Parts: sequence; C-alpha cells; structure tokens
Amino acid sequence: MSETFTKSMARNIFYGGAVFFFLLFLALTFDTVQSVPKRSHSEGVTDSVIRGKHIWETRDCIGCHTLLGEGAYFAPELGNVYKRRGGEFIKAWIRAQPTGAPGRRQMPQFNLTDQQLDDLVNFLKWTSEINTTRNWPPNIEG
Amino acid sequence: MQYKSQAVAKPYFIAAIGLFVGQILFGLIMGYQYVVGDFLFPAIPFNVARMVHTNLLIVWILFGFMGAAYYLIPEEAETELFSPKLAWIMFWIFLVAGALTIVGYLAVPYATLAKMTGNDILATMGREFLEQPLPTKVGIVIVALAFLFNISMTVLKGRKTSISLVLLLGLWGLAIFFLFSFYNPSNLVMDKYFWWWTVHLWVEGVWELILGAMLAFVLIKITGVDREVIEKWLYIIIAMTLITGIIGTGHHYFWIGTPEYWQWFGSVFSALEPIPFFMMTVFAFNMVNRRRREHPNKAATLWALGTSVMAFLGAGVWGFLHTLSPVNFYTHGTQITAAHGHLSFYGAYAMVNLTMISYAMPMLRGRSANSGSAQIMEMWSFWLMTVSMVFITLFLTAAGILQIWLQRMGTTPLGFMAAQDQVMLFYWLREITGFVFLIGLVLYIWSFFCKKGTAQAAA
Amino acid sequence: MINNTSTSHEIHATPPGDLAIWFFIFAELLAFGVFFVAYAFARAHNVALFDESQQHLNRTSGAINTLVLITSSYFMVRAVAAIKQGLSRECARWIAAAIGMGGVFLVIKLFEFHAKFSAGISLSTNTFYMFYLSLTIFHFMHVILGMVILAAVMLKARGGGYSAENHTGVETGASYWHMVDLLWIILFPLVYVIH
Amino acid sequence: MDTPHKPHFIRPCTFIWLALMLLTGSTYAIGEAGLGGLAIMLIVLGTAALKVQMVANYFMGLRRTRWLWRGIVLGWLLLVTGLITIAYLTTVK
Repeated sequence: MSETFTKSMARNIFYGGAVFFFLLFLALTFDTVQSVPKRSHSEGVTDSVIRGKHIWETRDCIGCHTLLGEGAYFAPELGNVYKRRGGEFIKAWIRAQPTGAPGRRQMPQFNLTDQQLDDLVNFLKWTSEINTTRNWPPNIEG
Repeated sequence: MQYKSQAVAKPYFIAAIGLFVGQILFGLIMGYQYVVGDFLFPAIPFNVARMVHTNLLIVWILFGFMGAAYYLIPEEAETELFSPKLAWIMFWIFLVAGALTIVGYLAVPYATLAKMTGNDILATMGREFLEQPLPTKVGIVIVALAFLFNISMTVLKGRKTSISLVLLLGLWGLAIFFLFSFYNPSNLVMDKYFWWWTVHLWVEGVWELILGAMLAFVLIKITGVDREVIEKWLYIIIAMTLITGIIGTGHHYFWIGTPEYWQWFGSVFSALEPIPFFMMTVFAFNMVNRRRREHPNKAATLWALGTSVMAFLGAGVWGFLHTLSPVNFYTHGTQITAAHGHLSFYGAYAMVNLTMISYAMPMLRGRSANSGSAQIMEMWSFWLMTVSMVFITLFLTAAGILQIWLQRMGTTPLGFMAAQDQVMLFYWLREITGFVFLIGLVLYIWSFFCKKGTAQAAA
Repeated sequence: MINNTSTSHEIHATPPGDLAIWFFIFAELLAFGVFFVAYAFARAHNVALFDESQQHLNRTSGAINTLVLITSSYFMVRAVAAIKQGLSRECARWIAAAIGMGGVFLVIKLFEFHAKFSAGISLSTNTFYMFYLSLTIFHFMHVILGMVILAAVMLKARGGGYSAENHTGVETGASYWHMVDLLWIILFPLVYVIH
Repeated sequence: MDTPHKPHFIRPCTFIWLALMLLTGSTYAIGEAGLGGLAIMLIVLGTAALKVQMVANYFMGLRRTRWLWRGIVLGWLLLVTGLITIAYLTTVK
C-alpha cells in the first residue's frame, strides 16, 4: 500500500473540524449566556448603569484605560476603581482633569453634568461587583 | 500579470502602504506620549491617537486583503474579474469613508462625533477596535458585501481552486463576524463576550484562512511546487487553526465575569494554537527547499519565509507565553498583551500583506521582479522592520514583566502610575526602536522608486 | 503473528487510512490528553470534592458504555477485514453494526446526562462536575462525529465504492472510530473509577 | 496482492476484543468494590494503558507501521498516564 494523503480528505477534515468545534463553541456559549445574568448581577443593570455605560463608550475611555483588563494600557484599570477610590473621588477626579502637570500623562476634560457623573459612577460600581473568576484583578491596584 | 482586471489590485496596495505609514506615525506619537505624557495634549489625546493607530491598522490590512483577492482570484479562477468597475468604485468609497472617519476622530471630540453620526440610534461606538461611527460600520459592511459579490461571481464563473475557496471562506467569515460589532448589549459581560466574536474570531480564526491562502498562492508562484501538495497542506494547517482557535476564544473569557470552565477550555485549546503556526513555518521552508524553479523575485521569497517565522513567534510563542490562565491572571491587561499584539499583528497580517505586495507589485508594473538593487533595498527594509519589531516586542515584554512584578505581585504593590514611572526606560527604548522601524518603512517605499535598471522582463 | 485482517505482513510507511485523518487524530489525542492531565491535577488540588462527587456517577452505565464502544470498534475491524477481501456488502453490514453500537452508547449516555441535569447539576456546579460534563460531552460529540463519518463510509461501501485494492476510506473511518474508543478507555477509569 | 488466507476458528482480533472486555470487567469490579489507594490506582491506570495499546496496535493496525507512528501514540500514552500518576502521587502522603 502506497502512502495515501489526499487533498479531499484534508478538505473534509477542515470542514468537519471547523463545524464540529464551532458547534461545541455554540454549546458553551449557550451555557455561558444562561449563567452570565447571575454572575454579573444583571438585576443591578439599572437605567442609570446603562446611561453610564453609554458615557463610558462615547468618551472612548477604553482608549486609555482597561476595564476588566481589556482596553489600552496607558492609564489605570477601572474595573475595580470604585472599590479602590470610591464614588466621590471618581467624580472629583474627572472634574479636575486635566491636571496640567508638565510631562505627565493627561486626561481630557469631558464637561460631564452631575447626572452624567452619577451614571458613570453607577456603571463603575456595578462593574466592580461582577463576579470575576478568582476575583480578578490580583489586587486592588488593578 | 495574466489578466487585465488584476490591475485593480494596484490602487488597493498603494492605499494599504499609505495607511500603513499613517499607522506608524501615530504609533510613534503614542510611544512618545508614553514617555512624555502631555505631548500634543490636548490636540491629540492618547485615546484619539490610539484609535487612529489601531483603526488604520485594520483598514490598511483590509485594503491589503482586498487587493490580494483582486490580484489572486482572477489568476486562480483563470478568468477576468467579474466587475473591475465595481472594484474601483468600492476602492474610492472605502478610502473616502476611511479618511473621513480618521478626520472625524481628529477634528471633533469623540462624544460629538458619536452624536453627529447617530450613535444614539444604535450605540456601537467606544469599544476597543470597534470605535468607528455607525455610518462607517455600515459602509464597511456595504463595501465588504460588494467586494465579496465581485470576487464570488468571479470564482463562480471560473476555475474553483482550493486556494480561492479558502480565501473566499475567510473573507465571508470576516464579513459575517463583523456583524457582531453591531451588537452591544447593556450588560458589560455580554458586551465583552460577543465583542470577541468579532475580534478573536477575526484574528485567530477567519483571518488565518486568508493568511494561509495568500501565503499558499505566493508559495505556488515562487517555488513552482505542485499545487496538490501545497493545497492539501493548506487545508491541514487551517483545519488545525480552527480546531484550536475557535474554542481558543476561551482565553479571553478568563476574567470578564464568564463561568469558570473557560479557564480550562481557554487554556487547553489556546495552548494548542501555536501548532498550526509551527506547521506553517515548516510548510513554508519545506516548499521553498523543494522548489522547482528559481523565481527572480528573491525579496518576495524572503517575505514569505519571514511571515511564517514571525507569525509563529508573534502569534504562537508570544501568545502561548501568557495564554494559560494561571499566568494570564497576572499578565492580563498589561504591557505583555501589548507586546504580543505588536509582534503577532506585524508578523502575521502586516507581513503577509507585504509578502503579497512584494510578489504582485512588480507584476502589476509589468515585470516579474524588480531590479537587483531594488530588491536589495527591499530586503534591507525587511530586516530593519522585522528586527526592530522584535526589539519593540522584547522591550514591551520587559516593561510588562516589571510592571507585573511591581503592581501585581508582593505584599506592597505599587499603584498603576507609580509602576509606569519605574518602567520608563523600556518605553524610551521602544520609542527609539520605533524610529528604526520607520526608517525601514521609508526604505521599503523608496525601493518602489529605485531605478528600474536591470528589472526582469515580464513573465 | 497470525494475521488475517490484512493481506500482507509488510511494514507500512504510514498508518492505515488517509494520512490527513491522522493529523486530526493526533490533534484530538493532544487536546484530550491535556484535558485528562488537567483533570488529574485539578483533582490533586481538591481530592475530597472529587472523591465525594465521583460517588454519584453511574459507574455501571460507564462500564457498559466501555464494552459497547470496544465492541463497536471490533465491528469496524471486521468491516476493514471484509473489504480487504472485496466483500462490500459484508463490510457495509459490519459498519452498520458499529454505528448501531455507537447509537447504544449515545442512548445510555443520554440517560446518564438526563439524570445529572434533572438533579440540577451543570458545568458550574463544582470543578469535578465541570470536568465530568466537559469531558463526557466533548467525547459524546466525538461519538456523533464518528457515527457521521462511518455513515458516509457505509453508504459508499454499500454502493460498491470500495474494493480489495482501494479501501482507504474504510480504514480512515475505522481509524477515527478506534480513536473515539481509545479515548473512552482512558476516560472511564480516570473519571469513574480512580480515587 | 492477496495472499491466501488461512481460515481460523477464532480471529486474533476477536481474542483482543475478548481481552478488552475482560479487562473492562476487572476495572468495573474494582470500582464496584470501592477499592482505592495508590496500588489500585496504578493497576487501573495500567489496565487502561494496556487496553489503549491493544486498540492502537491491533484495532488501529499500528503494529504494521513504522515505529514513528507507534511511537507517537505510545509516547502520548506514557506522557498522559505518567502525568496523571504524578498528579495522584502529590495527593498521597
């Protein structure tokens, strides 16, 4: 028997393997979607939190900060900032930007209203309560 | 060049290189902001520069993919492109839309841009890499569909080779998974979960099919190895890619509030993700060693081999470094991620586009290869860019390790900014290396204008 | 060595079937292998939980399923032997028997899953059940995939698509099916018995 | 290419099948008896390894191929069972 290694079999394995593992991925996704509400306390996603997420997005915060470790690595992690600093500090900090300290990294002034600041803080508070595995990040510094 | 309509690839390649230059310039701005924080503030805040840097990367790589498809598909299908005119129209739409988006980022505050472009109707903006305003996102879908229609029709009326089927599959996947960028649930965990369906299933899924098809095409052309052999290895490699890469998405689901089993699924499958990249390296070198012809375009051969090696290093090795969840617990969201991102994007997707351009551009300009001196210049640019990118990666890795040590280990961790101050040296080194990269890129562009002299006649 | 499942005693350069399937088989062995080892180390971190939870598994159905898969594998050996003598019909019948045993496996496994799910057990119950369900569902899907492959081979065999000279397809399907069996042979003692 | 094929009352692969069935039975019996501990664990794992080799060499037909292929499966088996054993040993004081 000579060596057999055919293109059609290689192709079948590609298609079969891709479909197979995508189905497995869908099955796992199904389970994940079922369990996310509990792990993330989705009952806490109030209108204010939703508005806060919108503020977070439209100011492109992710362009400097990380949130649960995803984003840019130029500025501190904010997934746990509520636990690290508290709501009042966050609001005061955002109002005080930019610091203007020469040579230091600067955060823009976004001119947020009190309502918007409260919404953003509520979003960050809810985010800090998401049940992440092993309570990531490793410590309060993020 | 065998078919007249392949010529539409040329503007796509030129645009790709032009945007690549823009990407690098903004990268240098950001690199400088890492060391001198208030550089260009408030004119170009870091988040804007980063948006421009990453979006230009995506757009130029898409231009490269489209150009590659317009060049490759007619030759594989052995027929003229279905509609060169449509390809030209889409070129201008995509270029203008891309340019307007970048101008929008730079000219108005992001929140204003969001308001202007209807983000309140369907909020999709402000998520990493998917920052584009709604009209741009819709435009990408339209351009992608018109493009897919064009090349699919070409394949349908011509010869259907495995390479063009794989390429088509990759490009269709690209368009389909982009649709998840329109889905933005209000629950952040769900948002992040499906955000990866675009991002991960692109770069560690369907883009690898495109990469494999492009590399296989160039290898067939420059080595003259039997198509059957190359195509069956292509299938095996991309099969491994999807077998490991689809569930490998789990390595992004470690710490974002998703169930704990992803620790295991993500770690196990993504640990196997280097295998297809390793196979690709072995495959590329094997084919070149078994070559049946001496193609005059030595530079393209160098790029093809370089892609296979650097993709393995950047995506395979640097990915594996931090993909196991006990390691990722510490490295997640640090400069380690940035290091991996740079080497893998350059090694896999930037380089495969440059490979394709290196092979196809001389053909599009009526010769089978550039003159010896132009090729030597191009090879210099290869080494300058590649070596400097390796060093950028090494410096960022060092910065990341130090950052983790200071900020995440030990009993008295430093705050984020205090830790950043401690790793400043590596950011300086990275920025200097970035300029070397820019020199390599300038040299690369210069090689196109090098005197024709002894250019090889068209094949 | 008495050998009547093959027509010759020569040493082959490549394993039976299309070499392409062997890339797939080795990738699967690797993935399962890592999972098995991960199970063992996860258990080492939490012996009490694993040993306690293991008590609630249905060892009898696991053992019966082992016998079922081994027998199914054996039928595939007979199918390959048949086609090597050019007996297409007989080959197709053996494959049908192998698929049938695969079906028996699935039914028994479904009863087992049903019992667990109706007891409220899920992937997130604890680490042991995470592994138990992940490994067995992952394997379960492989059984289905194997049956699909065997069904395709059977249809072609029934239509006379293979012969004594050309039967790579049968060997390819058989090789994959044996792998599914082989994995269960480790999975059963590891998850159901060893404590 | 057909060599004349001698009729046997029972085929070798049938012996292998019977052996596999019996070994499964023994593993099941150990499980039902509730036996545990290092020695039992080694016996059960060894039985599984033996069965894997039987399947690989006789059912899959690797015994008639180059050592490379048998080596890959055997190497995989030794690695996996070896690591499982090491993991088990870390729990035995």
